[in-house]
Order: sequence, then C-alpha cells, then structure tokens
Amino acid sequence: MRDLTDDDRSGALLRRVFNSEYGFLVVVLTLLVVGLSLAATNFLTPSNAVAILHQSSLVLIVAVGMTFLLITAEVDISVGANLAFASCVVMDVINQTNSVALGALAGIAFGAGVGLINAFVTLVLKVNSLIGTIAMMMALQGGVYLYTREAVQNHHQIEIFPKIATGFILGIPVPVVFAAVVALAGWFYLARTRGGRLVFASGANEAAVRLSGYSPARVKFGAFVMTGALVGLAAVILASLLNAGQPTAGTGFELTVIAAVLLGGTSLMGGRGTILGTVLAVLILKIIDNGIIMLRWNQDLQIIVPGLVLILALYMDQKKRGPAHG
Amino acid sequence: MGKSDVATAGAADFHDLAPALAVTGLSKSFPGVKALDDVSLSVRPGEVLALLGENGAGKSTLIKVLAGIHKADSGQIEIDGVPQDFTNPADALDAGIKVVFQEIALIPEFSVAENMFLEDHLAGKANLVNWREIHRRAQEIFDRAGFALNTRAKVKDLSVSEQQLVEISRAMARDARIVIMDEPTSSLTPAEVTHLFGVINRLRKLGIAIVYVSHKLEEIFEIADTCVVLRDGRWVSTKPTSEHTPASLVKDMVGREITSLFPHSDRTVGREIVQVEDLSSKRLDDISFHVRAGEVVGFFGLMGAGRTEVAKAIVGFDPITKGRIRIDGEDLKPHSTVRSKALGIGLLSEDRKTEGLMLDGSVTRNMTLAALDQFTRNGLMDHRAETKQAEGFVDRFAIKLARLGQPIRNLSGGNQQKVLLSRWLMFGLKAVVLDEPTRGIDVGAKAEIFALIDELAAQGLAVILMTSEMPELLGLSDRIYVLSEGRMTGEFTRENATQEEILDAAIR
Amino acid sequence: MKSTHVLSAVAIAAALSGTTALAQDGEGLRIGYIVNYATHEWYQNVILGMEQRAEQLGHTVEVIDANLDMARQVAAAEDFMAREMDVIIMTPVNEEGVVPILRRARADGVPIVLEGNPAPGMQTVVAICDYDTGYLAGVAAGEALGADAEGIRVMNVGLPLLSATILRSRGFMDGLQTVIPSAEMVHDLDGGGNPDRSQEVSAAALAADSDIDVIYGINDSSALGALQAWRAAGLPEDDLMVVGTGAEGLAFLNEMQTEGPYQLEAAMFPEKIGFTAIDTAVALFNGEEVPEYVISPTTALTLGEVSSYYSYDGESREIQWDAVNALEAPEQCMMYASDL
Amino acid sequence: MPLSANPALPQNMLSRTLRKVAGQSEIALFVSLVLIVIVFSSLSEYFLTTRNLTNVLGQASIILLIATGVAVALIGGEVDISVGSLVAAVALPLVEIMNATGSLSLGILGALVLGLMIGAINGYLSAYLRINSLIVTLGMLFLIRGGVYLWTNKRAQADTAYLDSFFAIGNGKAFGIMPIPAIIAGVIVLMVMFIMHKTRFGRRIYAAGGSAEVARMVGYDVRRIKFICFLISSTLATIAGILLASRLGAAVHTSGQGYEFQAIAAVVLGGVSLAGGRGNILGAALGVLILAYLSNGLGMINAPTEWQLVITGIVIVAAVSLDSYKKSKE
Repeated sequence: MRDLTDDDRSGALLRRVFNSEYGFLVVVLTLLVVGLSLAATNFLTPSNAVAILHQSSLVLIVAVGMTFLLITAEVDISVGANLAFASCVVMDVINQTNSVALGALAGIAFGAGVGLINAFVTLVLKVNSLIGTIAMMMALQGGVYLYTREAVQNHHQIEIFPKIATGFILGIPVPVVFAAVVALAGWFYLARTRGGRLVFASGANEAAVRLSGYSPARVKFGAFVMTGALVGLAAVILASLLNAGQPTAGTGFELTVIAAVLLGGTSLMGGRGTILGTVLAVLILKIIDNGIIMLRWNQDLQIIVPGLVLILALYMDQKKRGPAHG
Repeated sequence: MGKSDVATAGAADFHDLAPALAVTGLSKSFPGVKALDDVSLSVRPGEVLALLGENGAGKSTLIKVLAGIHKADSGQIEIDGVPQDFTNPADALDAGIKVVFQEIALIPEFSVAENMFLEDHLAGKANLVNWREIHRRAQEIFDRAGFALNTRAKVKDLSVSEQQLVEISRAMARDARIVIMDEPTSSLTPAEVTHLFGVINRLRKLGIAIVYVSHKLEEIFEIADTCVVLRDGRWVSTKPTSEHTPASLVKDMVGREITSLFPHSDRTVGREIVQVEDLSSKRLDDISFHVRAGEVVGFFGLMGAGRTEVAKAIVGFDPITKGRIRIDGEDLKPHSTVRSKALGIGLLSEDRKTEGLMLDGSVTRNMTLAALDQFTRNGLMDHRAETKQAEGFVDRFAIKLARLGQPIRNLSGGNQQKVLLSRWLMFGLKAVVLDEPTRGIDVGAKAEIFALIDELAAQGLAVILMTSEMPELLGLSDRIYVLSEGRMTGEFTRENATQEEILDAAIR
Repeated sequence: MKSTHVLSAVAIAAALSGTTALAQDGEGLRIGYIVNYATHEWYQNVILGMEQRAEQLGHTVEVIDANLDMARQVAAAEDFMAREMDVIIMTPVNEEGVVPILRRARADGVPIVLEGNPAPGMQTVVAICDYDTGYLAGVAAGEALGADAEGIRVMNVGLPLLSATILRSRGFMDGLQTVIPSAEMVHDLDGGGNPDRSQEVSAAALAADSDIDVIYGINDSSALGALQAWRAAGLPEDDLMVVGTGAEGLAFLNEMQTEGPYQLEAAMFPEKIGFTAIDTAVALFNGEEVPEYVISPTTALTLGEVSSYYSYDGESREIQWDAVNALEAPEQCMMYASDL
Repeated sequence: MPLSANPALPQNMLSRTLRKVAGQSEIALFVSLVLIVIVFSSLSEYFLTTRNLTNVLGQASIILLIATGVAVALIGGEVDISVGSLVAAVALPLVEIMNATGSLSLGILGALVLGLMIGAINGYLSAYLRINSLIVTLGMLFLIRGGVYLWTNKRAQADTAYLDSFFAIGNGKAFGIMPIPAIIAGVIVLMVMFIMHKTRFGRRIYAAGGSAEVARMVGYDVRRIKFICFLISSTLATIAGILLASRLGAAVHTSGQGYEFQAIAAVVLGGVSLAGGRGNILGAALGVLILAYLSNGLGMINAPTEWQLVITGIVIVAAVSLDSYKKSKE
C-alpha cells in the first residue's frame, strides 16, 4: 500500500491487523481459543479438537458452495431441507443396492438435482433466488415425508459405512479430510483459475460479464449445482454420522451456513468473498457453540451469540469499508 | 407564479439588475484534495451563465455546495443580497436554488406530477397528500411552459428528455429563482436540445437566473450570456460569451491549446467485416448494413431510434426475431455474446456503471476481463503476465491511477472509459461497437478517445460508432447510417453528409 | 375484465348465501384429531392406533397437523368446529396455549379430549406418565447395572423446552438412584429432541468429559444421536448403557437388535395412546363419566421383552394389542408437570 | 409512447372504482382468491360457510399484520425478518404485566415498549450504522428467540389474570360473526394503506425505498424514514403478538417461528418488490389471504401437511415467475 500516509504506518498494530482482510477473524479466533483454554481445562484436548472439527466439517462443506453462490450474488435457502432429504436418499439407496458408493452417488446426484432445479427457477424462470429457494425449502420439507414417513434405518449394516463419519485417515477424522479437500479445491478455484475470476465478475457486474463474451448464467448454474452436490456430500456424512436417513435433520442448517459465510466476509451483494474467510468463520461459530457446552453455560446462548457475532462482524466490515459503500 | 411582471422588466436587459445569486471566495477541501479554491461568481435574473471546466475542475463540487449537499469550508453564498447558510438540500431549495442534476433525480415509480411536488406533496396541516391539487398544479405548469406531458404517466416510462422536462417543471413548481443545469443535454438528441433551449429562453423571460454546465462548446455559444471557466478548483476567467472563440474557451479550460479535436488519418479500407441483413427485433425493423475493415461507421438517431438496440443485437446481447448477422463471413449463430466474441466483435456499452464496470474490482481485473484466456495456462491464471499486460495498456493510453490494484470506482470517467476500451483491445477484435463512448467525459479526455478511435481504424479494425453528438458523428465517421423508430432511414458518406440532411433523415 | 366481474359476483353471492353444513348421516362419530407434529413417527403411530381403534368401533378420524405452530393449532380447532365434528382430540403444541380455544369449544358445546399434556379448563386428558416412564426405566437400568455398581455417571440428552421431557429425565435419575444412590448426572444437555442436534451437543460434552456409563435420551432420536456421538469420538462401547424413550418407531428396534449398548427402552406405546384417546373421546361424546386423567400404560423393555409387544420385520412394526392391552396403567402419576 | 397513455376510457362504474384503488396485479390477485374459494367450495361442503370464511379472516389476522409491517419495510428498501421472534417476545411483558397488575392496557403498553425497542435497535443498526438489514434482523431473530428462552426458561407463561377483554381481542366475534382479531387487523391495514398512499410520509417511504439517492437529494432524511419503517414493522408485529397471545391465552416461547418467511412469501406473492419502492399494501394483504384460504381449504379436504408445504411452495414460485415473466415482456 504505497499510498498510505505516515500516520497510518505508525498506527496501532491492532488497528492494522483489524483492517487486514482476515485480521478481525483471526483475532476473534485467537481470543476464543486462548480464552476458552484458560476457562475450560478440557477445551484444548485432542478429543475436543476432533469434536469441533467434526461439527465444523459438515457446515464447511456446504458453506464452500454457499460462498460461491453468494459471490455470484445468489443464495440458496433450501440447503437444510435438501440435506435432510438427501440423507434419506443415501440410506435408502444403500439399503436397496448394498453399495455405499451407489448410495453416496445417489445422495450427491439428488443434492445436485435440487441445485439444478434452483438454478432453473432462478435463471430461467427469473425468480429471485431468495424466494425461489425458500419455496424449494418448503417443497422439500413436505416432499421428504412423501418419500419416507420415518427415519430411514440402516438395514445393510455395511461395516465401512459408519466409518465415513467416524473413521480416521492418518489420524485425521474422515469428514475433516472431506471438508479440507472441498475447501482447498474451492479456494484454489476461486483464487487461481479463470473460472474463479468469472465467479467474482458475475456477481460484481453480470451485464459486463455477458458483454465480455461469457455466460454468467452458466457460472451461476454451476454455483447452484455445486452447492447442491456439496449438500449431497454432506448428507452422506450426516447419514453415516446418525446411522440413519433423518427427514427431521437440518433445521436451521441454512441459517448457520449463511451466517458463517457472511461472517467470513463474503458480501451479500455479490462480487466479494473468500474461502479462507469462510473457513475461519465456521471455526469461530463452532468453537463458540462448543465453548458454551464446555463452560456449562446456558445452551440458549448458542442461538444468541452467533446473532451478536454476525451483527458485530458486519459492523466492523462496514466501518472498515467506510460509508461510501453503504 | 406571478413572475410575469419581473419578466417584462428583467428580460430586456439583465445587466441592470442586482445578482440573484452571488458566490464569493468559496473554498472546499476533501481529504487530500482541494476541490474548490477561492471561487467567486454571480448571476443575475434572466441571465444564462455557462460554467465550464474539465472533469475535476470543481464544477460538480461547486454545484453540490450550491445545492446544499456539501458545506463549504469558507466563502459566502448570497441570494438577492442575503447571506445563506445551507445545512441540507432542503435549505437550498427553500432559498430558491434548484439543481437539475445530470443523473436525473426523479423517482421512477412515481407519476410525473408527484415527482414535481416531492418536497412537500402539497400536504396541508394534517400531512395528507393532496393528489387532486398536485395534478392540477402540474397541468397548470405544463400549460404555461408548453410541455406536452401527461401528469399521470410514470416517470420510468418517459424518455430521458421528457424526464428532464419534469425536472425543470419541478423547478418551476418550486418558484425557483435560480436553476442550475448540470450537463442537461448529455443524453438529448439535437431536436430535443433545440426544444430545451426554447424552454431555457422561456425561463429566462420569467426572470429566472440560470447556471448552465456543459462540455459542449457549440451549445454554450448558442445559449449562454456569460462564461465562467474553472480549472483545478480555481477560477480562471469570467467573460461575456461574445468575447470568446471556441479555441479561447478550450484554452481556458485545458490550459493549453488543442489543435484538432477530430483526427482523421488516411487509411486503407479492407474487406467487409460486419454484414447485417434484415435484422429485426422487438424494437428494430429490417435493418441492413455493412462495415469494412479500417472504416469508422457512425450511427445516428434521436432518442429511442434504436441505436443502442442495434449495438446490443449485433453482439448477441439482445435477442433478435429475424435476420442474419455475419462477422468476417461467419454467422453469429448461436445468437450469444459468447459466439460474437469468438467471431471477434465486442461492444463498449453506453452505460459504464451498470454494463461495464465492476466498481469495487481493481483496475487490472476490470481491464483483463475479456482477455482472461490469454492469461490462462491449463485453466490457471498467470497473475504476473496479467499485471504486465495491464501495465502496458496503462502506459499506452496514459491512464491516470494511483496503482493497478485500486478500485476502479475511484478513477475519473475518462480513465474508466480508457480501461474499458483496453478490455477489448487487449482481447484483440476485428470489429468494435462503441455506444456513446464519450458520454460524461471531459474535453481533454474526449480528444484522447477520438484519437484512439482513429488509431483503431488505422490499424484495420471495423469501428461502429453510435452517437447522438453531431460534431462527433461528422468529425469521426467515414460513413453514416441514420435510424428512426427502429428503421434505417438514411445512409451518407463522409463527403456528402450534412447536418441538415442527417437530421431530416432522423425524423423521417 | 368481464370475466372478472362474473367470477367475483358468483363468489360473493355464494359466500353471502352461506350454505349451512349438511346434517350428519348418523353412521359413526366424526372425530377430529389435531396433531402436534404429524411428520414425527411417534405421532404417526398415535394416528395409526386411533385409526385402528376407530375402525373397530365404526367411527371416522380426520387429522389436521399443527406442525408445531400454536396459532395453526387454534386455527385447526376452529376449522374442525366449522366442520361440525362430533368430538375433537388434540395434542397441544404447548399446553398453556390452548386455554382460550378450550373455552370457546366448551361454549360451542364441542367436547375436547387432550392428548399428552393437561391444560387448565380441560375436560379430560389421555396421557402416559412421563415421570413414571423415566422412573421405571431408571429402576430397570439400575437393576441391570447391579445395585452394588459404584460411581455410575449419567449423560442426559434432554429437552428442557417441554415439561414432559423434563419429567422423563428427572424420573430416570430418581429411579436410577433408588437402586444406585451414588449415581450422578454429569452432563445435562439440550439435544433439541432431534438426532443431529443431539449428536452435536453430545460430541462437545463427551470431549469435555467422556467418563460416562449411562446415556439417557428423552426420546429415541436423542438417545441415538448421543450414541452416534459416542461412536464418532471412538469411545469403547462395551461398558456403555444407552436408554431411549418412547418406542417411537423403528429406529430403536433396529439399534437394539444389534445387541450393542442400546439395552433398554422406556416404551410408551404411541399406538396404545391413540387407542385410548378414541375410547375416551367416544365416552365423552356419549356423556359417560370420564376421569380427568386417563393414563395410558408404559413400561421399560429389554431386548428380550420387545418382541412380545412389537413384531418387527426390518421394514415395519406391528403392535401386539393383546400384550399391550394387558399392561396395567396406574391410577395416578407419581409426578405431574404442575409439580415442577 | 407512454405520454399518450389514455386517461381512462369510459367504462362501467365498477371497473373504474376498482382501478382507482387497485392496479392490474391486484385485480389478478383478487381473481385468484375468488378462484381458490370456488375450487374449495366444490371440494368441501364446509368451506363456503360464513363461519369458515370469517374464521379464516381471524386466523389470517396475525400473519396479515406481520406481513403488512414487512411490506412497509420492503417498500422502504429494507427487510425485517426478526418479526417471527418478536411475536413471541412481546407476549412476555404483556402477560406478565397483566398477571401482576390485572390491567390489559398496561400489558399492551409493556408489549409496545418492548416491540418499539426492538424496532429501534433494528432501525438504528440498519439505517444509521448502515449494516445490511437482512443480516441485522437475521441476527436479531436468533438473539430475541434466545432471549425469550432465557427469560422464560422455556416455559410458556400462562395468562392468569383471565381478563374478558384480553380473551375477547383474539377470540371474540363481533355480532357473532366477524372475529375481532380480523376487525383489528383490517382496521390497522386500512390505516397503513391510508398512510402509504395518502400521507406525505407514506410517499417518502416509497421514495426512500425506490431511489434512496434521489430521496436524499430532494432533502428527505432517508435514514430517519428507514428507521421509522422498522418501528412500523415492529409495531405491527407487536400487535400481531398481542392478538396471538390472546388466542393462546399465554405467552408461548416457541410461537412465531417461521412467520417471517410466511410473511415475506405472502407479500412477494402480493407484488411487493424485494428491491424496494414497489408494490402496495392491498396487494400484500391479498397475498396473505390467498395463502390463508389455500391452507384452510387444503385442511378442509384433509390434505396432509407435506402436500400443503409442497403446494404452497409451488404457488409462490409460480406467482413470482409469472410476475417476472410479465416484467420481462414490458
């Protein structure tokens, strides 16, 4: 930053950290970890770290897709309902075929299919994606009970199946490996590839992208389908974790995911956002969740604190960018 | 309004009157910039004062101070000799100053009449909107001014020039003593400009003082009594228009002499690059034309004639119902921008903000958007090559910026336009469509854009220029097509084109 | 435009004439059931029991789902009254929130049977005893662990949102402590009553302290969610005992059959509740003397006992009416919500 | 040319008056409502009875009030999704004060104070600190619900004052026919319609939502206008919360969940734009009634919940895509 004035350069370290892209998130994360380690002796243990990472990975997998979507200035509210439905599909197909691979594939295909319909409703029928995916959420919540009246039980008893959620690869929990791969791929795509550039551009100025000879609809289509497919992947893990396909799962999941993505600095207006920010934000929210249980605080705080954090994060962001961007 | 007595007294010779508005020693600083530095001017009832200067000269800051949007650091504003202290736009309005901004400040969803009484909605004590009175008063003003407007039409359904009439009517509805017009003709057709001047003359007769801000010199000479020139936030000169020549005005504005505004180099015209046959769409009817390599072809037409529609149709942005478009012999099928770009034609939109710029994106990202493939190796971006290429264009076009990473929102209009042109040049086109490329750009930058257009044609590009500015059209084009209500109504060569015949075709 | 007027005219005329509802054909009773949350398998089995019983007696049951929305529940009661049902059964979304509608139904002369929780101003409620259910399971768990077991540590995956589920948790601990007085509750969690949330909070709690001997879940989903968290943490299952509540659907049957740590089920027989509710509704309509509290029996089941109450083929279950109807219900519950 | 748009051709009286209060889309909504009534009347003998038709008005009154507030906020260019939690929150001071003092007015006052406080927080954060209102109110949605749980310890707070007046506002019927909540909601909606169309302030809300820049240039205090929009939306949600509490005879901590989505869906169905500045209260009200009668009718014919959810979703998508199709044709 060549155009910084002397005043800024000598400014307080804290302010500079806060003004950097992830400074705020890193500071919050550090404070949380340090604070909780001091307050709860069991916080900084391997088993708790695994527990936190486990919980984070489900949210993170979907949040990566949601980050893409929000950057293109679209949103998907149906991810929670999709997650529940897809988890039932996963278990049902494994029961029918005795193949974990086919079940996983079916779940991902189902999730992607929902994403496809969302894309169609948004891009072809031109329904605002907020409304369109709320409607999709309702349709899925109803539809899942037309599909199964009750939780789909594990009738196959395939040994490897529970390991998807509870196993370890090189000492790392399997879902964490999935989430890390998804996040890394997402980060790499956004930061380093031509396609990633178009994701940002499509959210920043759709007409300009079209006039520059690209199809923003295709970019958005990809983001919807990818988000759906990632929900399907999360559903495979969820089905394994609960050892059942649960039509009642996923309530409020969409809000957690969106809150995390926004906290991570992705703009609701499109054109801005990072995967790293999303990763940090998911960790922050899940550590808060975990910390409240660790400290044996009233669990009602689990819905209050994220609300506060979200508003605070946006306020900091607003201050940083200045009123010109109001 | 009861101004007619003033009108007969004042219109004859405003020189005898006391200034309606007097500004003395106005200064205003923003962080890092001194936008206004000790500026003074005065305007009398019935006088049209032209305020000139390049972008960044301080015109808009001055207007915003007069409109009560900004507060001056020092200096004084007097209206009829009474010192004013504006803390918000309402104060300025109450004092009798009405600014007609370039970006029209109307509520699109509201009716014409409601827009004229936005400030108070003619509400009485109970704060109730008096709809009947609003429409009655609006109609009364239209009758007096001779405007053919329907008070119940929604503003969003009006043309730009009609919207401007609404803005002016609004000033009349407020009994404004001083009307400031910020580039009022930037989106008007010549016929509409003539109409506007009629309106200004009527206002002048009503004893209203007018501050007229424009870049277009020929307009200044037609309408203004006095010229005030600003440069770099400082006052440069105040003279009666009669004592100016176009050259002397430009010199005052730019601080140097500009020899030729419209360069036209000798160039060889090659094969036909753009061939359009029987093009029809929602707003276009059977349009056929061709453009050769090395040729600048101008398209002229009044507002709504279909220039932008043609531009958007031939690059595949807007759908067509019929017709054949070929670029260098290849059909534009499927009809999409993806295909048109592959064939080598691109459009520079008239609307920079909504169809060109990614406002929060960096200069580099804006510039390289079309040419991403050139910096892609196996799907990965080569950031170093990208930056290097962008630096080259910044140097070549003398784009003024702090650094490549800065958001493009902070660049001036002229520099933004250069970045957007670079976007296509970096990609490398056979044909380029420029829709109003100099809209909202100051004189100095305009000359640079004109030179660039000439250079492109000299390099063998087919250039299609959509413009509503007659001097630009005549100065740059090798051939001219004229559109009227979506039909082609005339074709001229550079040699046989006259302003009269073109206008005649445009209203056919 | 024309068609608009015609349509609206027809509609308005029809609306104003206000057709009066057709009279009853006099076959059986028309019973309306407003369910709390029809998509939950517990309530599906309640409805199943109602339908089976109603069919036996020659009555019809119609169901409206409040879907956890109190306002919708009130609306559903209004709808049933507009449809002139003979008697209404209702599972309150929240027992405090039905007082006005009970008052209006009484004014309208429509008898209402509550299911689940009592409410002020009600005529009668059909319910299991939540505290007793937990208590019986606690005693059974204690006996299974052995009275001389020391330092038994319990994780309760509860739902403090509802008084019924608070009673179950409390009953379980009290029952357990009658056998093993030293048993203590280490984690008292809010699992939201659903499996994913239960899994999540249990995972965090187990990370804090995994020295647990017994997991108690206020319903099957809570118990199963906690068990999955246990497995995800890679903890040994040999010395763990999981106790679920409800016998809601297939999930507990499935898990128990693996003969793993899920050893005990506090069965509440939803089908039987539906059965009892219909009997009570008919009695109420016929003006018979109906006690304020009609209790539906519950019991704690081990794997060996389950099959005598439910036949299970892996796909669906069938309640064994003879065995369930033979269970004796207490005259009174040991503790009510009002005692909390 | 729009300039030549004709001042209404001579048509019959009814259509002219209709046109005066309603635009094209409101007429379309009204026709859909009538169609729904006709369809369900043929499917259920109990649907087309005065009792049922008026019942639904009473049932819809709560969402109607919330939706009206949400519509005002949307027209003002902001969104308020904290209303669902607010409905549960305001019932607490209402019931507790009533129980303590035996006074309905004091209870209502308490509810209004809390509602306005929440509205003021929403408004301050959104309008003055310029944080995106979707996020602010999403945060508040969590925050308020959590606060209600903490305050009540997750127990419903029963009304133990048993005031007849309190019972009547949610459960009574005027002349034995029209539910009082429907009358209350109807009167308030009419008032809001009047404010939005006939008062200077109402027009300023439209201006601020449609073109904040222009409104600022004209000299409106846009921040204040938006702030007040939040106050209006939370006040209407507060009244909805009071009616709901009366219908339930208690402050139920779980009540109101998802109402924000129901309200937004209805309002958008009614033609209010998510982008601000467009739409009107009449359309929003019709949107609410359409969904209410649809839901009632589906219940009457014993359609299971899952189908109700699916059908409602489809209706919303169909309505909105039809609307955007119409706009693209313009």
